[in-house]
Amino acid sequence: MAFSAGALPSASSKALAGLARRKGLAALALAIALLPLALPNNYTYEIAILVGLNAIVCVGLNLLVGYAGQISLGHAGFFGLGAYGSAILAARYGWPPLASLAAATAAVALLAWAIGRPILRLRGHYLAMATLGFGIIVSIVLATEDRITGGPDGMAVPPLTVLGFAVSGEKTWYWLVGALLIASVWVAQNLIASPRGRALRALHGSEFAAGALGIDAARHKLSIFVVSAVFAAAAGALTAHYAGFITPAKASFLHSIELVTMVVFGGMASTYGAVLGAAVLTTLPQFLTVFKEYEMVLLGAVMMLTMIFMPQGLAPTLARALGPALEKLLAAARRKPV
Amino acid sequence: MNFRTLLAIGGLSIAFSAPAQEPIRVGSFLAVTGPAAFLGDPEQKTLELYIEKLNAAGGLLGRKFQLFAYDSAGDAEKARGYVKRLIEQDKVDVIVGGSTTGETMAAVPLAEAAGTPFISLAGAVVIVEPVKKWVFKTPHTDRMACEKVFVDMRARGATKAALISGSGGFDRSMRAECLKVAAKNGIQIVADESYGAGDTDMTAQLTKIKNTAGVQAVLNAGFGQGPAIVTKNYRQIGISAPLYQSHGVASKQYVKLSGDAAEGVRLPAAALLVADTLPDSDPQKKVVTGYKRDFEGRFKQEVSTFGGHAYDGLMLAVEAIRRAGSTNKAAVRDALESIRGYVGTGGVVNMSAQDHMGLDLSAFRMLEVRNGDWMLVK
Amino acid sequence: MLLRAENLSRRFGGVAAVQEVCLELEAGAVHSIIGPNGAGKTTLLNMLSGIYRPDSGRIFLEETELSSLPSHEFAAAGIGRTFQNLQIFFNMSALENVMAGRWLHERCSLGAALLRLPGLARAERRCRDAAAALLESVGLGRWLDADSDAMPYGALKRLEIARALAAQPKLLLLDEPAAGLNATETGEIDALIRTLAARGITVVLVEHNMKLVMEVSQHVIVLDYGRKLAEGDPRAVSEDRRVIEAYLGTDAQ
Amino acid sequence: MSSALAQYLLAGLTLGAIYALVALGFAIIYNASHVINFAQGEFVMIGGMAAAVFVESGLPLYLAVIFSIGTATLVGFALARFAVEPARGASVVTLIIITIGAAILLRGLATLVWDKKIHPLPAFSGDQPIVLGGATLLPQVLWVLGATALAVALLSWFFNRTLTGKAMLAVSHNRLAAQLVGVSVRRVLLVSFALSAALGALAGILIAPIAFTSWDAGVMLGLKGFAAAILGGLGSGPGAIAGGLALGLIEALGAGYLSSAYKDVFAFLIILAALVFLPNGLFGRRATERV
Repeated sequence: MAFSAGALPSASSKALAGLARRKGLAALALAIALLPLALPNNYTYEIAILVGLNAIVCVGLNLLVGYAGQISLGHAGFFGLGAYGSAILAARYGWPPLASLAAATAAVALLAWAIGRPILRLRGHYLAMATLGFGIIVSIVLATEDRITGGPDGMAVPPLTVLGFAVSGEKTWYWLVGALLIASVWVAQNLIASPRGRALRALHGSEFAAGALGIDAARHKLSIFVVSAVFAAAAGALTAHYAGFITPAKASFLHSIELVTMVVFGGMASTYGAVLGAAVLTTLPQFLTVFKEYEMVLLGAVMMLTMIFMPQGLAPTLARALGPALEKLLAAARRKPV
Repeated sequence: MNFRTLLAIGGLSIAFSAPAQEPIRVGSFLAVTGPAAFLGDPEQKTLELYIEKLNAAGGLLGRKFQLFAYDSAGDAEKARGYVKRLIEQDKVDVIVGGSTTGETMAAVPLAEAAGTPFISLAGAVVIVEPVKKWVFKTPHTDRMACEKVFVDMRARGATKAALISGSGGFDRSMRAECLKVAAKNGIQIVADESYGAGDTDMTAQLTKIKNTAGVQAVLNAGFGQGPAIVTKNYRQIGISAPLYQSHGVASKQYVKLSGDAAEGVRLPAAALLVADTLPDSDPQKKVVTGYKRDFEGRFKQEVSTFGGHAYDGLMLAVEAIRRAGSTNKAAVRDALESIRGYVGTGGVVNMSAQDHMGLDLSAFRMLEVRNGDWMLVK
Repeated sequence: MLLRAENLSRRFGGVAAVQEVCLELEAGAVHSIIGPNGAGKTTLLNMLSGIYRPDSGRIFLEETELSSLPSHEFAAAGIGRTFQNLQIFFNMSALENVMAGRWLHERCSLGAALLRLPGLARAERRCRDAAAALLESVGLGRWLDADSDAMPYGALKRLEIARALAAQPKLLLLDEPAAGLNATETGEIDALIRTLAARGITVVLVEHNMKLVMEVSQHVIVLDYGRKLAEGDPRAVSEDRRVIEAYLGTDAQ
Repeated sequence: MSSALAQYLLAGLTLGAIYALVALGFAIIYNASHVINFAQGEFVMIGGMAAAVFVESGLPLYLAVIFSIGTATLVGFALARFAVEPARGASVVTLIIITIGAAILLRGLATLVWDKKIHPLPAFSGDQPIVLGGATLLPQVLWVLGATALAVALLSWFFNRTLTGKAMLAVSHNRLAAQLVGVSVRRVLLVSFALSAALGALAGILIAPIAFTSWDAGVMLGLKGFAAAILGGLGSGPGAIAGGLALGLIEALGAGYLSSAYKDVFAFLIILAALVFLPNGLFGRRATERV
């Protein structure tokens, strides 16, 4: 029960959803293409890149939390393992960063599969605890094994190279991350619109009914757990290579909470919601920092008020508010002779 | 006309309208909140206080100072973002900041790439070793703290010591350095325990140390409430070997928290902590009493050596700009590297191309808690 | 013999919900399970669909033993069901609910799903058409694109049947399909069950509405206190003295 | 029993008692609302900080204790009234995010209203260690154990003997049925938050003389309390106590006999293993869902 109890993300504004699948992707691509016009310097690029990397994690996490209805409070563990795995292979063993990234992501997939098998049998808060415990174990190990990981102060990470060329400079990274985000959203939406995606949503809707339709809950949960871990690990490795530096804080419990908050804040079971949540919560502290000692109070208040007044999250609430207007607009456009 | 041209024109018009009054831009990113807030908080206050004082005294080179300070909450990724903001958006002339080693190390590549002089306020030796062209630091290193403690242990006849450390960056880094330099200083580490962030009881770890054969002294690397709990537990279970703390607890607060249990505890720290009891002949006397008076007068809270690090960082930057005669970054950097004999709260600084910290062991004083206050150990 | 169950028993805490029940279900017929509240009807149905594992006893579908398998294996073997407390996927539209029911016949690999390989798009169209046709056939044509959480109760009851049918079961277990429905709606369910039987689907009906039971079933099983009290054709059962006693004053219908 | 083992057990029991109090707070709110209140640790912090600041301002200790429990209770009530209740009917995850937001807000407020310093609280009856079977303990430990036992006894009386307590139990068993017999689910929610806040504050006050307190002292205690509540079985009172004590003992023994750097890893590994074999915790109710 627990986590799937209460209001399920509604299927309303479905006309929009169908439209959103193709047009939404185009709109996202357009937004990514036009955004640089509003980015005056490398600092703003940096924020945009971090938004993109966080959004990739959230798109993957949303598949698990929003669509399949399984909570994870340990995804920062996967993020951190991807980052450290790739960093360690590249920095300490001289692997080319692209190979180390792939190897670390594959290793995390394997690990997610191995731990997912026993813990995904747990439900609701028990699953939350188990994933949280996993995340904490990862972050303690990363902070303690300082000979390999550099300890709590972190370690330097070599830059990403593709076919011998170093990926450097904010602009290059911006386009790389932008392209990867579009690919992530495309892949996630493909999955949701497939029979497997329906099976996942069915599990969220009613595990009993899903079972009665031949849907193997354990297998599907495990596969989506692994997929979302892969998103997190790959984004983690990219973040590490981009920043040139990684600390165990990125694998911490607080970061896990941050990731889930982004997903829920943006709107569960909405891929664009996940992107929106990541964008808002990544940029918000940058604005709030001018409030200095009031920053924490404001961040907490914004989170609370948003969830109290938009319990479905930003994207679904906006879609519901703007949906009818948008449909009217489209209908009007159709009526006009071209 | 696009957005960027607009911005560029905007920027130009500002530049033309007020060339002479252009302020000296000092950037800072500090852990004002988060677990390392006790570092960042006094550091931030110190910077604000002295920027104000400098401006009140007319600024430098006919220009006022402007402080750009961000709260990195001790998070390396946030620190990176803000350093980029300082360099790219605020276009600062010099950066004084980085409360923790993690934040500092995340910022180092950016400062190096941009060619911005960066004076770190964090402890670990990796910041200046190997030497990085644009990076300097003001606090003593954790390695120096280890050496200072080990020298004192030997002087008291101890050769076998136990380590207990927290799990934060400062703690782990100091632990690693101590393990590295122990043998060289004739100390054998016979027990190595740790405790976690937020732990409330260390009697288990200390009991283990107590039952380890041959422990003649114990060193606790850590900051925050952990060392105070260790101190209380230490007395509770009745370990008789002398207890040393690190410079991470170099503030009155540690003594206040630990109460009677702190009696006899020693630690290496800067002269600032014993400002009032320094002999008048001490070269640092004037600086440390002055800073103490300013800070305590303004904020009604006791000075800590951390705020002192920020004071030193800012003053070194000011001195370098004064010597360079401009805010030309390369000139400021060269001036920083050439500073000799600067007397700060942390000690007498002698920078060089090989040493971007400029402090030696003499900058550390060995202090002992006696009657609820820090006293110089002669 | 389509389904054979031997000595099924299941306890909850100290309560024996079902005790030593044996069943033999003929293919192509409508079988009804009746009994007072708490007689163990739903528990029995839950065992026959693999949701509860019996404490003892065995279940065979066409001589394949299913006893210790998870519920999705029961479904894969050909047992479909609806639920007494609606188990609609409220996070999907009516059409998507039925499309989800096609899983056993329209599954795809993870890779194909992620990359939306061309074959998948075609399969999806087929799946959509099949689901739409099914919704039409249960009289839900006008609810095709409706959000399931916006549909009336009676329509949801039929939606569950359509969804179960999408899996093309050999044996369909209906848990109180007429509960909470008015006379007209009950009539529609009556007709629907007859159509299913005519199409050769074996139906097990758990129902309190005796009129419906007597009209559509060929075979009635009576449970009382978790035990099988009687079974036979509707007329024989309705005249059984033990059955009348068990029901006396409990069910006026 | 070796003196070392005795010392470890004592340390474990002390920790465990505090975890148990925090875990009980989680359990009470969970039962009333199915919410995991991630601001539970902040109640602990508010209790400790308020008491420390009251004492610093010259109040006698017993008054400081009463006032700080009162402060926390008010905060808990306000949280329920103004944040959780208006969002009733929202999904559980949404409610969890609200409580996480509340935790951040309360930590922020603590730094504004008080400060970012670490505060001591005087021990209730001195700092002179007591020697007991080769181990030493501080008198405050007896206060921790005694007050925890008393709180547990009072709680059990409250839930089994008073009308409000019985109503709260009824809601946790079957919300609809409780509503039908006239229990105000709204009132139960408010009372549960106030009660949990009071318990959390008590834990914060009891531990402050041993471990000090600061604006962020609640984070780790909240997390460990949550782990203890889950280990014991969510919503079970005896489970919360058993889970708390078990967690404290595992940590202390792990630090003493295995590795102090990895003691939390052992603790969480044991919790993971326990959950794999007991998916509803040590004392959790088997969830039987009707279909």
